[in-house]
Amino acid sequence: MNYFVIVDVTLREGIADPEGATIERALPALGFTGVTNVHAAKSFRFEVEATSESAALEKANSLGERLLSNPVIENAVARLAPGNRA
Amino acid sequence: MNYFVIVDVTLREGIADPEGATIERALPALGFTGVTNVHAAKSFRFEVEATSESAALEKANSLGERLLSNPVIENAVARLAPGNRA
Amino acid sequence: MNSPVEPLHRALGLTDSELGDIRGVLARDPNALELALYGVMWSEHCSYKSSRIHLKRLPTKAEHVLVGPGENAGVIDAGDGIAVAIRIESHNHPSAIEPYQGAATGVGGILRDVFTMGARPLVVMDPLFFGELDDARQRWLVEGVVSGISGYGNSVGVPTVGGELTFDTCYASNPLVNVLCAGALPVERLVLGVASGVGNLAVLLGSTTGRDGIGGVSVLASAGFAGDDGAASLDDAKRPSVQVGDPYEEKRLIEACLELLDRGLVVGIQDLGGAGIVCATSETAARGGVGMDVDVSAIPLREPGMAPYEIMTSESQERMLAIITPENWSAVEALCAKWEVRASVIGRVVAPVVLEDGRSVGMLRVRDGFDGEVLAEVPASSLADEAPLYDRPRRRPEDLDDIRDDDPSLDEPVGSPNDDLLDLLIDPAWVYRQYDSQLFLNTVVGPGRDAALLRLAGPGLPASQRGFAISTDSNPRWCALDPRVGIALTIAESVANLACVGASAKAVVNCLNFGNPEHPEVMWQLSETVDGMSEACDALGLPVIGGNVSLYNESGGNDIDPTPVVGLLGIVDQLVAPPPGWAWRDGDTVVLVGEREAPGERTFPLGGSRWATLRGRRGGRISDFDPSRIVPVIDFVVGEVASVCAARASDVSAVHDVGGGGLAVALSEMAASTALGVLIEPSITHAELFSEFPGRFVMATSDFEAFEARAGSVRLTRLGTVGGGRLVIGALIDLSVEQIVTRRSGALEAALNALG
Amino acid sequence: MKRFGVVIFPGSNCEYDAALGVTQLGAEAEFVWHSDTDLSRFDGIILPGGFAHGDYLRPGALARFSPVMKAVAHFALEGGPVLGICNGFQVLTEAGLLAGALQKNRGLTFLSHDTTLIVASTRSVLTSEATIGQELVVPINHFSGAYTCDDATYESLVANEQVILRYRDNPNGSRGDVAGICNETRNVVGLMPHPERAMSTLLGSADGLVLMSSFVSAGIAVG
Ligand SMILES: Nc1ncnc2c1ncn2[C@@H]1O[C@H](COP(=O)(O)OP(=O)(O)O)[C@@H](O)[C@H]1O
Ligand SMILES: [Mg+2]
Repeated sequence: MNYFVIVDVTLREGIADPEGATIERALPALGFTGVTNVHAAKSFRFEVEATSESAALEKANSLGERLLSNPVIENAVARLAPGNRA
Repeated sequence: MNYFVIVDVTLREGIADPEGATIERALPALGFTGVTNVHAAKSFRFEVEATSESAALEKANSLGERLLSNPVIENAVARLAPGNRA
Repeated sequence: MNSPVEPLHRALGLTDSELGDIRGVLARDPNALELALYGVMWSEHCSYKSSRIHLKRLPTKAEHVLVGPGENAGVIDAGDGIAVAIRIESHNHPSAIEPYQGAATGVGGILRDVFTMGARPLVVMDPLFFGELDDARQRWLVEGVVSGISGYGNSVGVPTVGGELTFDTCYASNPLVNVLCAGALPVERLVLGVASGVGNLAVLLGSTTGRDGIGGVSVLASAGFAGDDGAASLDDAKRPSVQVGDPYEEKRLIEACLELLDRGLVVGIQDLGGAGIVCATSETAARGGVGMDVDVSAIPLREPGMAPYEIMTSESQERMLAIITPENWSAVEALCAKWEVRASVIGRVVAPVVLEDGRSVGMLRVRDGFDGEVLAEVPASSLADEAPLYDRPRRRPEDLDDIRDDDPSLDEPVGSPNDDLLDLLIDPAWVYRQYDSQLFLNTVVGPGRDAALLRLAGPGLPASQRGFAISTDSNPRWCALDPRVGIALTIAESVANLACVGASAKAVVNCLNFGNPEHPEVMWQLSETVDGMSEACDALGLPVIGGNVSLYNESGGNDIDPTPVVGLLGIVDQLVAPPPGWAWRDGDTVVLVGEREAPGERTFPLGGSRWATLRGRRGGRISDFDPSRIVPVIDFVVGEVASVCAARASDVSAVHDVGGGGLAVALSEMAASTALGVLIEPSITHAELFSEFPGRFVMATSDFEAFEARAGSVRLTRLGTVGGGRLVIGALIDLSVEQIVTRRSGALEAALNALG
Repeated sequence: MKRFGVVIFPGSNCEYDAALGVTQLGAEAEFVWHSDTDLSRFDGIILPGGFAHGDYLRPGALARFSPVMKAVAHFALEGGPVLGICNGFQVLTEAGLLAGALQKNRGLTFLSHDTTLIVASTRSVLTSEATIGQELVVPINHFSGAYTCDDATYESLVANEQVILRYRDNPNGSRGDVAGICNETRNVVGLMPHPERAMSTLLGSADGLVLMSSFVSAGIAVG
């Protein structure tokens, strides 16, 4: 069966996030106040063939760790797509 | 009050996604089979000051459309961070 | 919307009379698919229907021209068995909608034009035009466009070595993004986009075909923006036309195509640009006088459920069409597999059909399966070459005389010339720092100087000591006041730019960016421009070997100023040492080379100058074009600089042409590049400080007597001696070099970071 | 004559430049397609600049899985000199042959300009002929060149003299101004600047010669 999963790749604690910082700096000029702590992240959405939800998540987590993230600076966590749809 | 929100920026339907396609093409060689329909997306996580959840989401959605995405090729949708935490 | 249903042909951008022409060609009513094919192929963008009768007047011949206009790129013989291909194109409207992708796909498109000819793309240049930066949307456009060019060009691996950067309110709703590419090839590898050999196969290489860019040429490129805020309020219906570029696919496509050509595996090759498959198949068939059967079901799709008209007209990027013999198919397939490039047989070359009247006509047939149903059948040449040509009404703008009479040349200087000069200084480094300008180890002079200069070398080329130089130039301020003389002066300035790096000009390509051709004033500007370009090219002995026309650059009914952009290609015979550059040395004599005064009514015209425009004075007169005064000066400068490039001993330490901003800006730029100032001795008037007209150079020499002796009858004016930390010009200018450097290097970033 | 392998991944684009850098110094250069697995004929390996696999996902992330990378790892383990320039440096960090990671530049733009490098250690195959403190003008051309690593890694790099080149004026936000590093055995080196683009005064600078020449001299066959 096919499961739709999402792997979120975020920067590890303590690793600089120039993209988030740049956006945060630009906000006041664009009239956005009260927005802080901005972090940029990536996510990957795909369909995975597996026999169960947990097998699908396991496969996605392994893909996340081995390929989709660089463990030196990033964390990867898989979740099922809401409603199991793309 | 501060809410933790996530804005997911995905490519619109029908817009080419060379990154997703390239990753998908590479997978079999890495030993990952049964993974299809790969799409790359971005997400932005931040804290927003607002009087209610819905006001926070509205603010985040507006930021998503005006700054974090180009609506011509991308969709931006805000959601509350799980557990309302960063 | 509930307006009465629009007839299909009009929805496709065809007029009622064009529908009549199509009926005449086919001797029947076209079906919907056929109409769609004509809709894109007869669009202004593809057919040049408003401009073609004018473009015919351009001089295109010279002994060294191997391929002139009409092919994907112009090609000249550069010597030593090496040919250089060059082309320039616009990607204006797509960039207004999605600046990153619009600019990126502009780069991708122009590269394909060049490697289609068998040339390896070696350089890109990017003339850019935006509104003033005091507006957030303009800054978004600039950042998007520049990062799009950077993102695509760097990744695909072609250095971007120069361009132009113009800010003017007339582009606020309609920015211009032009992209030039030049490449080189061994002369014998030259190939043309021709289909021949009945039974040969048409192979589609590269990306899958999706719905992106459908109708791009007819919907986006061949109509203006209706709202006066340009693309900002563009209706959603036009938006699916945005294409996304994939430089990685393009890089593999370049390598695969060049290897196919090297190994002699293709008969002809053609890029897919505007109007996609229909354009490539009908053009190659028309050039070869043959027919072509295209199987829509054989085209690899990215999305399910695409209709034949979508497949035939999609502008999905990174695709090429190769014509090959059936025997070579397996070799082609294997080569493409190595580069991970998709290859599919989508068409067959077929014999022309002989009509009752004895004429033979190559038909483009769209079929569902090679032996399946014929979905469309039209003469290939009727699509490619036989769009109706329009001689649209032309009218000289009625207010032009009044505008010209409002001449700032005679204005009393107001305020402080020091401040004016500082306001004119801008270093585009923020732009070109984002471009890899050095790839292939050829770049001797990169962006930021008068012209780019490169070694004529590259993978697969015969050895040579030659160099090639490129300059892109435009001056919409001049052209608004007098399009005919304005473009002639622009070309002269471009030749002067090449001279600064020791190159003699060999060929011109142009991109004619104009407003709505249905406005008679715009057609007058276009026609005048073509005449001015012809006059200048004749006088300077330059062939025009290619170009592109971009019309409908308007929004809310307002046309942009006429913006013809030229790209000039020059050759240096021996390039073994770098040219002098701008860095003069302490104690050198600074000389103005060339006539001090402009020919014509005004000695020091300020009409169309950057100084006047900055003060909101947009009227006035520009200099006359007098090649007899310019040519000897340029010849002298080319000789002096080429001698340095050949590593011969020389007393010349610096050279720079007097361009935008006039003499004051030229001197400031030179001072900034060495941190050494100069005290200018002759008395210089306010108008002479800022007046702009070509044919003048600032040079520095360590031996003025020797320099003077070589100059012969070329007029020299001793300006002063290099030294100290200030630029002082009479009572008008007194600035520290430090101040000049700071203002110049920070101007663009300061404007881009401006709040609001 | 020494022979160097220049690895080409699809999307590499500085392979000719790297090869010219080697041949200019009298050695031979041969292109190695990324699917090759035998590097035994070479005295050294260069991973050139460019955008392997389009830099999609992350620079170097897909390239490190190419078959040739197993052979590169083996070559390195046997003591063979391996040089990663720009994208090649990114590939080596992704492959775990060098420590740390390269992030997007601080200013979030591609940067293409000359930088001044300061030689921080001469104990590497890239810097053996230079002198400590020597200043070299070498261009950078990258988007993701900000060197990053955790504190422990950084401290051990410094303690072991594995930081070989630093920027004088940090252009991209690299930790500790790091421009280039080597592995513990000093035969694998990576740097973001392009020494092969600084080997001729005609093109602006010849300061990269000392680096490329160190590397070429270090070449040894790894049987
Ligand atoms: N968009 C751009 N991209 C790359 N280089 C640019 C761009 N705009 C300007 N430059 C470079 O900056 C320098 C100055 O440009 P310009 O003012 O047009 O010079 P000139 O007046 O001599 O023609 C040139 O070397 C040009 O190539
Ligand atoms: Mg110019």
